[in-house]
Amino acid sequence: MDIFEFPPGREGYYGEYGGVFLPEILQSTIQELQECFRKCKNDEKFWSEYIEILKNYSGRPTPITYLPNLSKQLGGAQIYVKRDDLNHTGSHKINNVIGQGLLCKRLGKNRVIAETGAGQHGFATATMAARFGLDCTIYMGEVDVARQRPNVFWMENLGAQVISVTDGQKTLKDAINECMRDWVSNMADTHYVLGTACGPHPFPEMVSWFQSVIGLEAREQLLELTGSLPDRVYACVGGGSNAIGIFQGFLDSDSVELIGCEAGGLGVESNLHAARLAYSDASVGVAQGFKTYFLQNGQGNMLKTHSIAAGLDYIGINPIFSYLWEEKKVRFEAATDEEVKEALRLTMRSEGLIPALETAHAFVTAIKEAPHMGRNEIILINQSGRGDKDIFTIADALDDQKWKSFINEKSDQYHREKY
Amino acid sequence: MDIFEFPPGREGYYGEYGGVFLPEILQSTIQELQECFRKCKNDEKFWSEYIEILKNYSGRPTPITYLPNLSKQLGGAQIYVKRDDLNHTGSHKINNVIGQGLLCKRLGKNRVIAETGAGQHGFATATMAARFGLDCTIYMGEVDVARQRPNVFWMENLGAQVISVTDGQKTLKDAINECMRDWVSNMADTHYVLGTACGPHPFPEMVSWFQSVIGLEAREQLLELTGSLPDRVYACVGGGSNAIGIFQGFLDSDSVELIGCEAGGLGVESNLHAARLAYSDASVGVAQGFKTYFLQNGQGNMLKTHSIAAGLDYIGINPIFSYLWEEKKVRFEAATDEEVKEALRLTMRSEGLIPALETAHAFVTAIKEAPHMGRNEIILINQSGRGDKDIFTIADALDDQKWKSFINEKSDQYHREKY
Amino acid sequence: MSLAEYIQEKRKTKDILIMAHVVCGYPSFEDNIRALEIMQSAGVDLVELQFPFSEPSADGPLFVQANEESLKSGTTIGQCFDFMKEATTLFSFKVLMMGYYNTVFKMGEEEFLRRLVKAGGTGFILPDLPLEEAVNIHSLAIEKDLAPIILMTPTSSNERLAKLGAASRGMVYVVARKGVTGSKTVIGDNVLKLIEQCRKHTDVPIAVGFGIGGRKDVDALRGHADVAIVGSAALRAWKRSGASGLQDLFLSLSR
Amino acid sequence: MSLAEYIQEKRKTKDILIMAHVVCGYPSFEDNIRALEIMQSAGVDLVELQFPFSEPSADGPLFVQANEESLKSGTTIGQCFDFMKEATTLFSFKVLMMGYYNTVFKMGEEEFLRRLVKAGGTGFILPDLPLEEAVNIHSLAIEKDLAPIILMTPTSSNERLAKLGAASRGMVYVVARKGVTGSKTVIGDNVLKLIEQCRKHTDVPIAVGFGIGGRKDVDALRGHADVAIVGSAALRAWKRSGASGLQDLFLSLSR
Ligand SMILES: Cc1ncc(COP(=O)(O)O)c(C=O)c1O
Ligand SMILES: Cc1ncc(COP(=O)(O)O)c(C=O)c1O
Repeated sequence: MDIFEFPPGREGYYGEYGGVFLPEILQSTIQELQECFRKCKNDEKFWSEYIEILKNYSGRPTPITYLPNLSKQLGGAQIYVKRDDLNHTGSHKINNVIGQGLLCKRLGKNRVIAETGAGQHGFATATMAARFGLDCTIYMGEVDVARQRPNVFWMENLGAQVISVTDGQKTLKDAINECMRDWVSNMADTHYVLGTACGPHPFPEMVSWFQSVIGLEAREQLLELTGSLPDRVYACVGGGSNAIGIFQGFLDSDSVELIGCEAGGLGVESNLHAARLAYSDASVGVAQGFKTYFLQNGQGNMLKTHSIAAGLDYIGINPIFSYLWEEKKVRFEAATDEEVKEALRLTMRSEGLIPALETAHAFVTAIKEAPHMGRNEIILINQSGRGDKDIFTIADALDDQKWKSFINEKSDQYHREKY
Repeated sequence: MDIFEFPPGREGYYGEYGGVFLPEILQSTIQELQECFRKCKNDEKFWSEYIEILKNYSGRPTPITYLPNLSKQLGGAQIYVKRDDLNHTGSHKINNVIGQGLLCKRLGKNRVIAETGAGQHGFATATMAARFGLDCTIYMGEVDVARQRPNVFWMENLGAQVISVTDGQKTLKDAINECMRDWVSNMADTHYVLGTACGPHPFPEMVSWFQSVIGLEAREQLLELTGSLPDRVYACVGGGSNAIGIFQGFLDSDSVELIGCEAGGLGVESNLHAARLAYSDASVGVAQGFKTYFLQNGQGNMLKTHSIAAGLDYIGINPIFSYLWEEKKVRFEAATDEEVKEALRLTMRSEGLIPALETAHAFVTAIKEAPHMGRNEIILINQSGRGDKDIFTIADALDDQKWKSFINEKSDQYHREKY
Repeated sequence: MSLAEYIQEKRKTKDILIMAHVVCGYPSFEDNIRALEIMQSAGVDLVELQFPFSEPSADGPLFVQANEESLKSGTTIGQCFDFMKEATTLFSFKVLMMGYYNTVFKMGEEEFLRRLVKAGGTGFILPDLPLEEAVNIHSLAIEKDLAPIILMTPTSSNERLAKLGAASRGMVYVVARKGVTGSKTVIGDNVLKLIEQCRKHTDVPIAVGFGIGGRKDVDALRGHADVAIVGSAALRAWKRSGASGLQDLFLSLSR
Repeated sequence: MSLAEYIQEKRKTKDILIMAHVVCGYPSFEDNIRALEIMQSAGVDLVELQFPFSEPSADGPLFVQANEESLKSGTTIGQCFDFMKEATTLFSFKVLMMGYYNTVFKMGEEEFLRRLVKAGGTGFILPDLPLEEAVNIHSLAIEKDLAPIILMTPTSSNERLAKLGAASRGMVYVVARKGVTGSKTVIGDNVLKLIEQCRKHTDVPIAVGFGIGGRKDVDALRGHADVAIVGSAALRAWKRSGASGLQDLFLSLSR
């Protein structure tokens, strides 16, 4: 099944989802982008240049790690982890960003803008911009700036301008709105590096294409390591880029079950979560340039979302997933903040891995299901990022007293310096 | 030249340097270790198991990245960087630690101890211990605990016990003393995972052997990328493990100049640095189990050292380097704290790389020398670690006001929570 | 009387019409009514009523805030339609709905248009609904004699303008410049050239908006455009000096 | 009289000798003298004077702190030798140098031994200098009739004990347990067995140290060892109750 073979007149649509819903002023820009992307996708040299940079700059292919201790402890399926946390800048976000950077050069533009939630995409974009010699502006919700300051610090030191967005919920979706506002003004020299498989066509297809490198590698590596395909593949789903990335290695194989793990936040009836498909609060809508399931009220206004993981805290979902979910090709589950902390603890202690809070959502679901699977079954989890960046959030979540004292002392030191 | 082919009766000596200077109580332990190590070194299966784990767990081989922008800007040699920062846990320290973990299992011991300065080695050891199912205690100077709290946080969450050492200067050397004290009590079930190529034989040889993976990879990769060997190889030198690691790829090639970059701290006559060979303040001595150049006074007591990089802030140096320096096989230079900050800024902005503060010392020296080299000459820098972990130190060094406000706000939040 | 006819009729006595903009429920529906009274008495010819949306990504900061505040105070689509009904009953200017497509999509296009007709609306402006996605709602609108306003922009190619022109009904909204609503536009040769270019591709009246700030801009458009759209400038005047500021602005335009 | 002879001589009248420990310059040289006076009057037979070193990695917290404080107050090796000279002049017990090898290495082995002789020292204990590295200094020492004290430990194999025994001169220091100085050792069967084992490999007298806390321990060693070494216990007593505490401790041992 090639989800990117659109029927005539339905380019950019996955079933009912996707499309382009943008102001007329961007029509020529998005068309230029679609054409450029189409050319790149049909140009083998583009892909090989892309892979070459990922290899020499970002350290791809990332390995697959078998988790003997956790597998044994859970007593069911054998657990394998695809290590995209080992990428340069610490997450899968760099894949997409390098790809769009190359594309930006083909477009002849010298400036990039990007939204960021967790900060990972902004960090990756700022890195790529430094490397490719592009001007760079990053939009980030004020709430996220506060919870992801280390990433902001690095973005700025990499030469990017970080703009704190104070509209709306002051999180990812509002940063996307600000990007749109910048883009409609500066499209002549500016490429919008959207960070996930959302937004207007060709973004979902383009981001998926770049992220497919994860799945292509993983399929081959797992076959080499185990001689077989996984029985289940788990990935966390914010916008849905790392998940579609790894899933593309297995979409053709009916024996492989694909599970997208969303942010359950405070739980199923809390109204404070970001589970679009796993819970039943979302409905189909059109916003931020595309049609998909959104967490919105009956009037079409977006709901407040919440997750311990800034990178999953988004109202909409990859339109491809809305389709694949309806087609029953992908199952969706949610993990709550509490479950995430538990899974993180377990993974750190048993295997020496520190998944990002986003990633830990995939671990939660895998850990729940592994014991009910056979010893000869295989689970593959996509470790989309590393947890280092989350130290403030994790320390807060775990209520770590030593960390708090440290921060208090640091603050005292700064106060003393002032006088 | 095989530096590890010892003349009869001189095992563990490199010229006059090295040896074993330990309390009698450890004699049998160190001998057991020497024998076990010798067996491992002669066992091809051990090495291939080691490489296999590095590959599947840590993401080796790490790539070599060409720096087009910096090379062009400096107008001289072509600069390449070996990316050990892409390792799991973010530095070359994991190589040694995985190796010693395997060895520990062969020794049949179920507990590891380690000293740590920057926290990287402790982080790596705690990670390995979690993965290998070993008990783990990390000793860390109180001063380093304060400046590297994020690493402490992760070590503890990985299940290690971190003990803050309040003796002496409260830095790396004091942590080593504490490890020795633990080891003389618990050697029966405890392996001391020394973090650098220092200490009594077989540690310098053993750590060098494990770290040689860097040089072996780098030589092959650079030949593949450029068709030739580098003209100069730069590596920072704390204890001297990453440097001896990469240098081993080129020791046999007389055309390759090897440059060790030490911590110049506040400068050459400041008495606040950790340059053992680049400056002339050090002399030969015997401490912490081995003979080498130490920063010590005329009475043989160790001097206060200083570096912006906790991981370079050590009194002694790899005994192999004392020898190779006298033999003029390795040149030593120092980089000051100020130069390090400048190089860090430049590297971030021009190439999107964030070297650790330790690593940045190697960049300083390379950046100084590159412009005086020909365009067809090749420089290889070992990026031993990534700078993420250094956010508190770097933010302080750059006097970042936004960071300070963030910490102050965070502290206010913690104070409010209390009441 | 259709929108095009209304504009053409008015243009016989006025060399340029004025279209004003109001965000429903901001600061409150009472203030909205007060604003409309001022507009009516200052001779405003058309008013677009913006239905607030949580993601107004084509709007600048002033309208973003207005959308947000209105929603925060509980404004519903029902209230917006009720308010439109009131406005079309009380005043003589024509009223257009302006908003984002999701508001329409969630309600259903048919239902939306039915209610728009019932509220006395003349047409609608949905800036994030491109032509390709508008086929259905446009044909439904035309059946109901509603004007589905099409936007032409400085980045539209001739080929695109031809397409847009062919689909245009009632009035064309010419976006004077790139960017979002709110910041100032200098009405210079490039704007006039853009209008000229758009004229080649459509027969319906042309309204020009985005950054029209006052009398000078309206004068510059006179003889080129049929309608000058005064959006953020009005909101800015209201925020700065309340009803009297708004009155001054609109009186200055018709003076 | 050599160290071995001294011990053998004394052993004729005493079933166990006592060796005490002092860190030079801690808390001060005046206090050191005061301590030595107490030891002398309590009948202590041997004293090891520790030359402070910055990296006392074989010592426990109490001695670590003492080394640190002493150095901080400016203690030099010259002062330590001067103090040793004073002690050997004033008192009748034998004095050994105890310290880390770097102190010796930096000075040069020959020079170190020359000064040790000059200061009246009887021998030296260098816990971080293993036999293999001690060949030169041992032969130099023997020439000068100084005792290069060798340590035997619970982890030493029979083979190793044989080697150590063959090289032993003056006295052997049996380390009663693993670990560093300072914490308590229970003198049980394993310690006595260790002593017995060591005896098989050497003819020189045997001193036992590490964690000897008081009268009970000394009693337990009586009949097995020639010398009981009281190190940290003395320092602890001093720190707790000063000169009188020290006096109580040593009097209790000889009572
Ligand atoms: C580590 C990590 N994983 C996952 C995500 C979620 O994004 P997506 O669903 O596009 O992979 C993020 C977003 O920031 C992230 O940082
Ligand atoms: C990133 C990094 N580089 C270098 C060093 C210095 O150690 P070595 O000289 O053993 O490589 C450290 C020590 O902590 C480190 O963390």
